[in-house]
Amino acid sequence: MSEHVMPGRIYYTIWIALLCLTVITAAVSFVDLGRFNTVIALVIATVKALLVVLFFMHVKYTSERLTKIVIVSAIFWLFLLLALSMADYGTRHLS
Amino acid sequence: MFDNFPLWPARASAGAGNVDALFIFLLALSAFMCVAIFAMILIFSARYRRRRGIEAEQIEGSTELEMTWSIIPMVIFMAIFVWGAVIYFHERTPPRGASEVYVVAKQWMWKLEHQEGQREINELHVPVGRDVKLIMTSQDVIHSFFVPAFRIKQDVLPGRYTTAWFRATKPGVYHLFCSQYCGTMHSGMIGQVVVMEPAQYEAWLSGGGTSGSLAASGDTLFQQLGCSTCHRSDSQGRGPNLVGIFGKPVHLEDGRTLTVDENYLRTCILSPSKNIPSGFKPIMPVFQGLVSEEQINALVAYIKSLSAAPTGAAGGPSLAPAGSRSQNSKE
Amino acid sequence: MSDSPIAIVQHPEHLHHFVDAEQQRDAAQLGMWLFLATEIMFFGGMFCAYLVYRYWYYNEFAAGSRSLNIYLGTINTAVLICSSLTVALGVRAAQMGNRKLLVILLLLTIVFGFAFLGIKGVEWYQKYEEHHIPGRTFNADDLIRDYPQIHIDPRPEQIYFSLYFAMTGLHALHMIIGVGIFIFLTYNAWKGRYSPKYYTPVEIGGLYWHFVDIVWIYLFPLLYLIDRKPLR
Amino acid sequence: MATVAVTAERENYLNKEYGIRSWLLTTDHKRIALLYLASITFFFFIGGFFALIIRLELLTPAGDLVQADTYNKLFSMHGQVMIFFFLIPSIPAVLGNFLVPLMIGAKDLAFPRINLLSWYLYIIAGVIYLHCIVTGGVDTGWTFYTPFSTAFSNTRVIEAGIAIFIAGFSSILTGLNFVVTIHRMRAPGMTWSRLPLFIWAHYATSIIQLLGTPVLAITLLLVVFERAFNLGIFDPTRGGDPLLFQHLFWFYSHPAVYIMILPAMAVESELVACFTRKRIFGYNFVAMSSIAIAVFGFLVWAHHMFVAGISLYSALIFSILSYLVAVPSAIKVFNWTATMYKGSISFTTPMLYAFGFIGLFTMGGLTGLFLACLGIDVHVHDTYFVIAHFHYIMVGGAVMGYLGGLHFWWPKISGRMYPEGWGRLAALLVFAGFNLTFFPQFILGYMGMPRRYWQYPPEFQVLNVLSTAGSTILAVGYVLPMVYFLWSMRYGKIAEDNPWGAAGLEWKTSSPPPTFNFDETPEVTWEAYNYEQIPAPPEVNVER
Repeated sequence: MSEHVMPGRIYYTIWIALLCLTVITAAVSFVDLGRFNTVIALVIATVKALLVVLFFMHVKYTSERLTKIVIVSAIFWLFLLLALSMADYGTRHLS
Repeated sequence: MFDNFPLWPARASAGAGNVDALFIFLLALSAFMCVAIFAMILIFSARYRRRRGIEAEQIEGSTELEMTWSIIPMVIFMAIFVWGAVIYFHERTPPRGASEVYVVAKQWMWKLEHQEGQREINELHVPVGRDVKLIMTSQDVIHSFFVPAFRIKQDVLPGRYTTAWFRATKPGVYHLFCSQYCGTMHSGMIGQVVVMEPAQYEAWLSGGGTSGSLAASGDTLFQQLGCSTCHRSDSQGRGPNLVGIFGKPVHLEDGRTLTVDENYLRTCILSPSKNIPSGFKPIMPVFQGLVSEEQINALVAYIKSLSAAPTGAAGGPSLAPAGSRSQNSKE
Repeated sequence: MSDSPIAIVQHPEHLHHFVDAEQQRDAAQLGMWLFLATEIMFFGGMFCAYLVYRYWYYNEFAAGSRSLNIYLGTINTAVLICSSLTVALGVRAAQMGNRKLLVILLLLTIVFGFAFLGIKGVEWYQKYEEHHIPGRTFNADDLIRDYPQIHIDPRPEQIYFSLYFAMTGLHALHMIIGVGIFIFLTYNAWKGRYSPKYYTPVEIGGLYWHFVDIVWIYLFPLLYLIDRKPLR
Repeated sequence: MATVAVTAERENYLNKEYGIRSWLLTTDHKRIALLYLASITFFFFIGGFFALIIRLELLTPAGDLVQADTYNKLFSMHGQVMIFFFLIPSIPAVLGNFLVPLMIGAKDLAFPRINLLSWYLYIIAGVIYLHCIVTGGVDTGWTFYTPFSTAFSNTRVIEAGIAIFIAGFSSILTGLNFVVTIHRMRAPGMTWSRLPLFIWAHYATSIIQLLGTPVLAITLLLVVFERAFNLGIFDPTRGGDPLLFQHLFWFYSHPAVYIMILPAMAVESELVACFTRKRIFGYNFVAMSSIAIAVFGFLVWAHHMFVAGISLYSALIFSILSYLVAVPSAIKVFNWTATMYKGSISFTTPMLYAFGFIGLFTMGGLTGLFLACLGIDVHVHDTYFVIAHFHYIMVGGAVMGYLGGLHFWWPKISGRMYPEGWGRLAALLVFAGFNLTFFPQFILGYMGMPRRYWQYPPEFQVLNVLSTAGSTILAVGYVLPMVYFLWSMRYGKIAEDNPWGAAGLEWKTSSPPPTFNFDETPEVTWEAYNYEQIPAPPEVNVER
């Protein structure tokens, strides 16, 4: 339940933050940081996703644990798919 | 039992016995479990069938029992896993010095080429007691090379090599099945493996007229395609010197290190940009579509022959010095 | 995707099989979150393919990524973020019972949605003109010419563009469905069917929209920003 | 006709409304369950018909009954129909739909309209698939392996793929409805530890449906895109990896086996408890093993790919993980057996199916150990050994559970008893026919007969003849229940509210239940399977 009405200010703050992060991630990609280009791009994307989930989707203010469990398990399952597939692709050249 | 009603497949390779032993162990284990469970059910059914005036006794459960029948099976499973893994590891690791047969599968036919140059269709002749490594690829869909008598099976994929190996132990004629569904005549893609005594095999080898060994035709192709203009056997070429590279690690431009195997060579011919050895420019043309699967096999066989030990003996990585190409092109 | 939008329009209180309105609202929310979980796995299949091929064909992915229009991509990201803001503010307006504001915000969201799809269409058209659509007409010669430093094999280059079209295409399909849902919500909001006591459809419709936004938040760096650093 | 009640029948979900509209627009979970029952029975017999032609073709080594292409289509469509249009919806969409709200004391599922939508999606998928069958069919095998399905097959792959894609969404919506219902709609006092094991297993099933099915959906969609729009994601001529398709496909399709077997285990727990008149031995372990199967089931998919060309190391990982999932299955079998100890066992038709289930599932499970074992799998993979193994699980397990459950709850569903004598006969026929059909296939498999073979070497003939003979018995065993169930709807004895003296909320309402299930919302104050508090019916063992 999120009956709680949040002040509009929070939404605008998050919005500004998301726009800034978008510009930053696009700009940083032009700088040669080696492997860290990918890392930074993904970290920024995750921060943005978290902001949306926590504030726009109200997960931060929900008292419902189940919602969080659903989100975490979905991400965990995605991780299983990626990790166990890469267990094959990452070791093929060894055998 | 009867000739037309066999219940156990022929056992004709060195590895088949190991598989059978594990299979029999699992059969015994399963039979024991089935008998135990079925006996319990029958005994309980008879002993505790519904009778007037006798109520069921409510039992909550027992953590000790649950633990027992979780942990004991788990331990047995781990033992089976290790046993199975050892066999699998053995099956997937061809011994050094095995003689090589290149297999090209297509709808619905097996094309096989010995390293000595003999070509066969839907038939594979091998001598007893020799390690044979199969280097397989497909021209179209996925097939699977399955010889029940040898207990080996390996899917044959388009676009890359897969390998399998066996050592036949008993002369005879055995089925070669395609066991991965591949279209209309999947069930017609049956060949045979003919296992012969070494003397007969030598006779068979010398019988068929061939145009020289696979590596030799690879050599010819290597010149025709102009590979030799860049891949020279000194260090002056624009491409890497291919002598002695097979089985060795190669450092790539992007920092990776790979081992040169059949798939690496295949990829380098067809799609050179994927792996660029460090110190070289990505200038090699793409050969995808310009060479047939058989020609790729010949080229790979030729490049491998550049790394063979001078005596042709099995075992030990080759330490052949650069420039020993001519004497090695034929093994 | 929940049936409650329709259901509750007709029964303002709650449906007979629920004990009370709160149980109904909780059920609808949980239902939408579970649906989003399946959506994660739906896109997850493509992310898995992406991961494998990016690992195999980094050069081709890098070149393909460079050929995308980063300005349009960034603008589109911003458009979606703005639409997420209007959705979030819309839910707030519904919570506060401000019907007029709610309708305006929902309409704005729809406008942003169409803007995104329009820009996406322009990008696809550019790809079409460049012969970057996988298939017989595919041609990567321009990439080979433009980026001589990256050694490109034209065949796996098609895999990058196959993934690009599959991922952005299915994302756009989700956007279209989202716009449809929001037109429906706007109509009902205009009719005054939502109140501070009852605005579940706006809320779960919003959850869906935010999710589609998040997918894009990942697609943007994964498709557009693979390799933008200056070529040596 | 003497059995027809003279007094006015009580109003229930069946006689509340009449007419086609009242069925096609219903949102009553019980009526939707019956809609599903009718539709999956239809597909079951289509799939069964394909199976019989397959078996007849295999009577002789030569391919002489049908053409090779026809044969390939037959086994492909047999698999796709049976899996996606019968087994996946079988127990969840029929028995689960009917019973989940009843068992937890709810008036309906959380989203009745979505429930109806899910049936319509199933029907749309079914119609598309039927169209595909009639206009030429599909010959990719049920597995759609690339590049055969994307670039080589000349059959209606796109249509079949879209049909299964839509059927997948039907399955997702059913699972979503169950999870929300179980979380949000339980009657007062119905705590998680008081839930029947049926509910636990359906909860676990729903998790798989929710998290696995979308991966199949996207995979098939990519195959469709590849055929229709020339995308090249799995295309080896463009550098794509055919094994990637297999990874994605089995990520769903291995857990899908648990979508089929977990609900059968759900039924099994109810049957064993009722006909031994006992609380299930080790309730917590049986409940948790369902969840464990659902989770571990996702970690083992590449054991379908040990010879496909995956890396040696990932094969080792997937093999060891495969044994993990065997443990909770073993726990269940042991607990059911232990429940019989000091019980009061009666041998009604549902219990006969329950016995059959334990026996066949045990054999199917044990042969699963062979296949998880790397060294053995190389030899038996893609042979009839695999065919026999998964039929023992899916037919011996899932279908036995389905039929057992259908007999058990038939009085509740229809308000009539089925004829017990015929029921037992059918159960025995199914068991005998099944074993005769599929046991020889284990031997065939180890002998080396590959699956999907239209013609085969003559030394395999004797075993194939045995198998075909068994399949005819099996067919009779399957037709019988359909006949006497239909018969009983009109002529069967009127069922009491609780003919078996069973525990569970569904037996506390009338047979058939009223539209809103309970006259007043029940308040649960007892644990599941409180058989010590319920008197055994005196007549349960007597045939009439």
